[in-house]
Amino acid sequence: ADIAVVGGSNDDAFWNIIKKGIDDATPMVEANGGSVNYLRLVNYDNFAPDVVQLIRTAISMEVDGLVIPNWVPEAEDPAIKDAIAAGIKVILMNAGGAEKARELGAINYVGSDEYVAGVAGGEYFGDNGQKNVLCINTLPGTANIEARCKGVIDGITGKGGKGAQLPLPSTSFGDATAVAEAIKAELLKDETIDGVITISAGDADSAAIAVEQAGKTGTTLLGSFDMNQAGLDRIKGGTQLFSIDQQPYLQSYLAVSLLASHIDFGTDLPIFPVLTGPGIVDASNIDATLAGVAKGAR
Amino acid sequence: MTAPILALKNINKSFGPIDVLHDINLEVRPGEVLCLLGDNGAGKSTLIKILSGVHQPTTGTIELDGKEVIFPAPRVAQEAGISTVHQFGGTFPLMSIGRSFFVGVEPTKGWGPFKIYDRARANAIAVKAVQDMGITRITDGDRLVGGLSGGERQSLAIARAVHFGARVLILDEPTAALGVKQATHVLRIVNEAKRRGLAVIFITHQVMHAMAVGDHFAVLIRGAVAADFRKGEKTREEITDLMAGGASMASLEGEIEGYMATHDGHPPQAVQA
Amino acid sequence: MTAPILALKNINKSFGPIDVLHDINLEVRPGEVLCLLGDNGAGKSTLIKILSGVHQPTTGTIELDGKEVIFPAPRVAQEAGISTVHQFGGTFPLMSIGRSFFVGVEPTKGWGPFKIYDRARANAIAVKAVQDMGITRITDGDRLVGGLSGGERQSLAIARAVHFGARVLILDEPTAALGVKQATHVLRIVNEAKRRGLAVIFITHQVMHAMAVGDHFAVLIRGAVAADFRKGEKTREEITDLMAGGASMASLEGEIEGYMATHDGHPPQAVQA
Amino acid sequence: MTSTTASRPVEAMPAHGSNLSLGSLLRRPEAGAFLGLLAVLIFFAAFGGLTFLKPAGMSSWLNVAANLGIIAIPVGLLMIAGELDISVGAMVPFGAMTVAVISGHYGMSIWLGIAVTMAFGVTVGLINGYMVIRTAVPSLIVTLGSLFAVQGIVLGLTVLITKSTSVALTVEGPAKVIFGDFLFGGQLQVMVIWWLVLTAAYVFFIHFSPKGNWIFAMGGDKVSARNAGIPTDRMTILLFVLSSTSAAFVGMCQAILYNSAQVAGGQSFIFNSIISVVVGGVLLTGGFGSVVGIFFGTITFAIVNQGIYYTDFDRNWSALIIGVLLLLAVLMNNTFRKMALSATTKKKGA
Amino acid sequence: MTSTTASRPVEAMPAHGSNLSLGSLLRRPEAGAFLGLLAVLIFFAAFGGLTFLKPAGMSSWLNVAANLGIIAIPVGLLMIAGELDISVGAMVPFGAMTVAVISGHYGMSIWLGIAVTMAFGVTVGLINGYMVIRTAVPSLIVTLGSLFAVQGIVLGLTVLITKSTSVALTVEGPAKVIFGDFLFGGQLQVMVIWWLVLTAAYVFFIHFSPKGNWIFAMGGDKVSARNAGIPTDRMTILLFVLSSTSAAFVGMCQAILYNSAQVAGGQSFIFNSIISVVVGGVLLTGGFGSVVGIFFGTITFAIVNQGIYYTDFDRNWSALIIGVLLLLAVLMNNTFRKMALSATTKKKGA
Ligand SMILES: Nc1ncnc2c1ncn2[C@@H]1O[C@H](COP(=O)(O)OP(=O)(O)OP(=O)(O)O)[C@@H](O)[C@H]1O
Ligand SMILES: Nc1ncnc2c1ncn2[C@@H]1O[C@H](COP(=O)(O)OP(=O)(O)OP(=O)(O)O)[C@@H](O)[C@H]1O
Ligand SMILES: [Mg+2]
Ligand SMILES: [Mg+2]
Repeated sequence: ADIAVVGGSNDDAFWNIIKKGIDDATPMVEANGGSVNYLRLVNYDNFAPDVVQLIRTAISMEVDGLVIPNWVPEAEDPAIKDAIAAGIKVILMNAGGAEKARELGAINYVGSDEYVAGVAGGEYFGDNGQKNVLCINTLPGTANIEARCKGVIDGITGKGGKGAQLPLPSTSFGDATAVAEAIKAELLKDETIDGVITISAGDADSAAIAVEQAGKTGTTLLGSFDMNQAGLDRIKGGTQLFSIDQQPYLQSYLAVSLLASHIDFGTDLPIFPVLTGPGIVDASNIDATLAGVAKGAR
Repeated sequence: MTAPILALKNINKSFGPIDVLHDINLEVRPGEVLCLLGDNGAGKSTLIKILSGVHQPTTGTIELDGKEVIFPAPRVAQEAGISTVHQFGGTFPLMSIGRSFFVGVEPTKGWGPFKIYDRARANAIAVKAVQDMGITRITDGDRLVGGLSGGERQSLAIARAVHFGARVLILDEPTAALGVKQATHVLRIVNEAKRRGLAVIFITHQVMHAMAVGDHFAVLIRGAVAADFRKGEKTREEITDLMAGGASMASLEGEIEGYMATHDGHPPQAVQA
Repeated sequence: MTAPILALKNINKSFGPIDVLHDINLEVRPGEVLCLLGDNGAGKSTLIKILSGVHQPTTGTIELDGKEVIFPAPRVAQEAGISTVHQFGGTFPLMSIGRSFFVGVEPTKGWGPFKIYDRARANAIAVKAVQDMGITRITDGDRLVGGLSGGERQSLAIARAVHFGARVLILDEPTAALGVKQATHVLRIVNEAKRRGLAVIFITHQVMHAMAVGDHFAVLIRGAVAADFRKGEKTREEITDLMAGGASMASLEGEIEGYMATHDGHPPQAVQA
Repeated sequence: MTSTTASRPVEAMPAHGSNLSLGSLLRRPEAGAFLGLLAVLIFFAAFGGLTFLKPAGMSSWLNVAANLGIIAIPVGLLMIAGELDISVGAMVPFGAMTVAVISGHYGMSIWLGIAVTMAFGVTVGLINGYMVIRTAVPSLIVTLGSLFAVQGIVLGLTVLITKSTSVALTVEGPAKVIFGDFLFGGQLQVMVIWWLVLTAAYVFFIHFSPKGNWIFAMGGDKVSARNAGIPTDRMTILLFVLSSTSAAFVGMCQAILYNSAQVAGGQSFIFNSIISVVVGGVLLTGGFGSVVGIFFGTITFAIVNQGIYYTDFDRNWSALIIGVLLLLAVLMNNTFRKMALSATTKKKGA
Repeated sequence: MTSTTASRPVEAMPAHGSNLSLGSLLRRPEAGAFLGLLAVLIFFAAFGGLTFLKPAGMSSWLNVAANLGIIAIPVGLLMIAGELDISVGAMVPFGAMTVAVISGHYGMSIWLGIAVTMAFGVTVGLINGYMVIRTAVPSLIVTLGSLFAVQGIVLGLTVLITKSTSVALTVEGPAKVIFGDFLFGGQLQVMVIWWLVLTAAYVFFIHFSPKGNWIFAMGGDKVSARNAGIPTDRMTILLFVLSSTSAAFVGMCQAILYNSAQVAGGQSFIFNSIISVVVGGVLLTGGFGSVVGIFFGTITFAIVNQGIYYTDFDRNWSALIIGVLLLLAVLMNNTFRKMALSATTKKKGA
């Protein structure tokens, strides 16, 4: 089966783990005479149009199957319906959910959900006793990223605390120092902030320094979406509370292999949806996670 | 004597704190060449920029056919029939000869909203005008101006002004970069324009050129009219003195040769103006 | 006659498919002014650009003091004592007079790696050099070049070349934008340089200027040396003819005045070269 | 950047005229762009196979080109006139959000949404234009300022009004058909038609109508252009209005087509449009270029951007491939033009 | 953009010299930048209160200024020389990733990592410089190409080598103290020292050493500069090497400080450095500016960027505030300089 996967930006850590899952599933597809094509956004600047454009590109390639995150349903639904109408089997991955998959006629949903993951993070903070959580958003306006912070805020609010988002202007994106200093400033300004969560693993590296510099080590706790080596080292060392893990490797690996096997062999999984998260990586499960990170799968 | 086309009355011009022109009164008449003379920085270019709508006077008025006018933009002066070749620029290196010639007043063909630029006609007229200036090498109106020599470009700019100069033609040092032949052609053009009844304002640093075409001379010294006289009223030596800033100079352009010969190659001592 | 400082042997220069210079042979000697004459586009500037290391000849050789040399960059020619004022540019509008004067050869004070630009000395020398050219208005070496008039800028460029011209001074149309007084000063400077034993190459379109300072004349027509003669060997009329491209012309700069007088303002008919 | 570069390419520069000889064709500004286009077409056909050139595949890059091209042409005209407009990057999400908030969030008539969006586009253009002509600040900086300002307004207002950064919009009927639909239910966006029509209109405006000449004159030498009687201030404002309105228009059509609008930086349109324009043979220093060249440049960029998906290259290297291909396209563009010139013109020096 | 703009500001332009009168002080290129800096300082002190000016608050913008400033000065020198370097945006992550891969992933000596990072910085600079001087392609386009190419290389190689896009790095000992630590365990990054030292070195190089003059000459008129005997090609390459090496250096120091490197990011350095340079009084058209001005411009930008966190403004409006403040800073810079000139200079026309 010829399968196309649509995914996030090239240099986004999360989506590189997705890519690892795809790459690992590819030999199985190819062994059965198929191919896998990973179509990635170049950036998140023109989000909905670019995603839909990629779906249309996939349709134009006359693939047999399509794995697609349903980030912006209003925009993507018509294109996904067109794909299904063109005889392409679709699995929703990472964003969308079971309901949406049924509605569109996709064969399954594999993933967690940005919003649900955010809620899990917010609740984790709440359970840990945090009362005021700041979600650092270095890509304000981007749909999937906004969902993360929204989830965090709803999660902590649900536990009786409060949360807010800190949107950073584009002039700060990618400058570790500008991000760190912005967080530090917020911490200095609002003494009650006792939890900080960043939308990416890289920003957490800046946040860690910011917390330290604000003199809040131990009082303001740090969480992050996604993981990198440095973040896991911090969890192990006790300077970071947790990372939210959707297990992206499983999302793409399972989505691609399920879809290929459905198309090639007619298999169907009775489980609907297939949930890969949200999982929380904290001090309790850090060692197993570290092993996966070294192989690029976590 | 005919009535003046253009008259300047008590024109002053300052750029911020810098006063460049003081109480200028001048008139230009049809069929007459006014030579504007003066040292570097005397204010000649500034004066003609006021006449061509590039600058507005700080105080004072301009009269056209005896009626006060204001030239808020070059276009207005142009529409009043005043056509100017400025000292620098005026052509566009990456444009074709035809387009550069007609810039701002493009000829069109067709009708209504679908009037289109008439390339063939523009090229033909431009090439003819430039050839009339003696630049017979130019035959293709599609050639880029940037490919022409400095002299050829200057000739193109002058040809343009002559072509559009309905009533007044202003030339700011048109012969500065030109070779002997081209300069002679420009002087002819000036005479031809005068013969057709245009008023011409001609700026030059070369006495010979001034005397060859001028009917009327105005000398600017430090932004004020220091002398205003007609052809024949002053000798070449007097004019040269005035052009050099008004000081009487021991050594002048025309004399240096003889001087050098008698002084065995030693230059005369500098006299500070 | 002294031995030539610089000699060009069979120089040819093409820009891609365009042949600009053909088999040029020329010599310049110390204490002598070589006037390079010719129509617009004849190749004068290209020739001196070869001498100053801006362009390299396509074929042919340059000899300095009888030894073959190659000038791969302007710096090399400069270090050989050849100093040039090019036809356009040469000054930097947003630089101070002192810095512009010494560009590329900045004077320093201090020692070792902490040699610093000696602003005071640079300004003093630059102001003195420009004042020696007759521009006494300039007293502050920190003023920006862009604030000077065209003539003042030209004088600055010439003063620079004279100051650094150790052996050969090349001036490409130095008097084109200058007023009568400034032009006279430049001619004096040329004579002064000659007297100091420099070789001078002087390009102009004004016969008067050429005859005032030239010892030796070379006329380029369409990229080839059409005439090469010494002072006194040709009349002014002959020289003017040559400068105009070699065709004998019925109307020349010097004649037009008288002509106009006798023909009642009608210009003579154009004679195509 | 320097004033000297303007004079350098004269040698290699053709006239705008159109004789029919091969030489003069090659000397036109769009010739290099066309060759660059051919080269990337061949490259991707070789590495990506034929899907890429089938109707469905073609629509994939034509749609991208259409969205970009509508912005790139006015940006290119500004560049020809010697100015830059960076703010288009923010105008795309601004346009999308305006129509989505008015006709989606508030549920008002889509025509009102369209009218207000266009009006905002014109307004920002007027502000940019006025600031450029009234101050001595270069347009790069002015529009960089308005880029940030508009980004801030979009984010701030959208969150203030809708409490969200993503607004849904459902459009039916003629507005959908005209602005945001697929042609005949197929693969091509209606935007492609807009793009072609606008390109034709620009070609007419720039290369045939008498006013087009003015833009080249302004880029060649603004002072001389004004002295020649061209209303340079009015033209400058007009061009800024064109570019920001076009960007708002593209954003609006995207919102109608995709039923939603997001707040986003939109910076990718900035570089993408500049690249398309320069690959299309417009001189960064102004005064030279052609609409058809920009048209080819846009297609070249779209093919490079989309073509990657049709090849087997590892996606991680796509930025490298895009960078190298763009450099090659510009270089080819330059060198080929020079080669063509020396092969076809043989003129005497003096 | 046009060649004509170069001549426009002459009126308002001061000399480089330094008399001690108020008038001549105001005419220096950095005067406007200094006033812009004062204005934003007052603005944020008024709206943000004193935290902003306490040591912890000051370090917040000084650190940002230091990171940006090390890149902004060589970018500004390029602009003075009439060129642009966009590729710094990719060099920051490139530098960070190089040291992280060598000394983090492979665990080799940090000094080797530092040496290789610097060597890569020099290499990219050489390539940029050579491409600019050998081809007629404007440097904006050349470096846009290398921006993409380097981005692609960083991503591709990092994933190939480490299977990840984020690499951890732990540095101890002198290298940490020298390149990536806080001073005396306090709030200020050691980068601030680097920044001050480098700024001093640049001030010496540009305004005191004889070679600084050459850069101004190149930006004023490249052909005349070459004719005056300046090795313009060598200087151009040197400047490109400086800018890309500086960017790689900043990335490296960030990786050492934050113990980690990401392949993403860095693009903001492009616009941020251009803004700092122009706010600092450098002419976009080349030939005019000063290192001290760029220094002030960088601080101004850093304050504008960070100041909002000390105010009560809704964070969603930060981009708007940045945009408006920057425009105002540039405008003030221009108008004030003009005002100062007409108040202090009274010279006669002829
Ligand atoms: N826009 C301006 N702002 C300030 N000063 C100016 C401006 N234009 C000209 N000046 C000054 O006005 C004076 C007169 O300049 P102008 O160009 O009119 O002289 P000119 O007589 O044409 O000299 P030249 O023979 O060298 O062309 C000069 O001192 C010049 O510096
Ligand atoms: N870099 C170049 N590339 C191509 N052609 C050139 C170049 N430089 C000069 N030419 C051509 O060479 C010829 C001679 O030019 P040059 O500038 O030497 O003439 P000139 O004698 O100095 O004329 P003028 O009196 O107008 O200054 C002209 O036809 C010109 O177009
Ligand atoms: Mg003048
Ligand atoms: Mg010449």
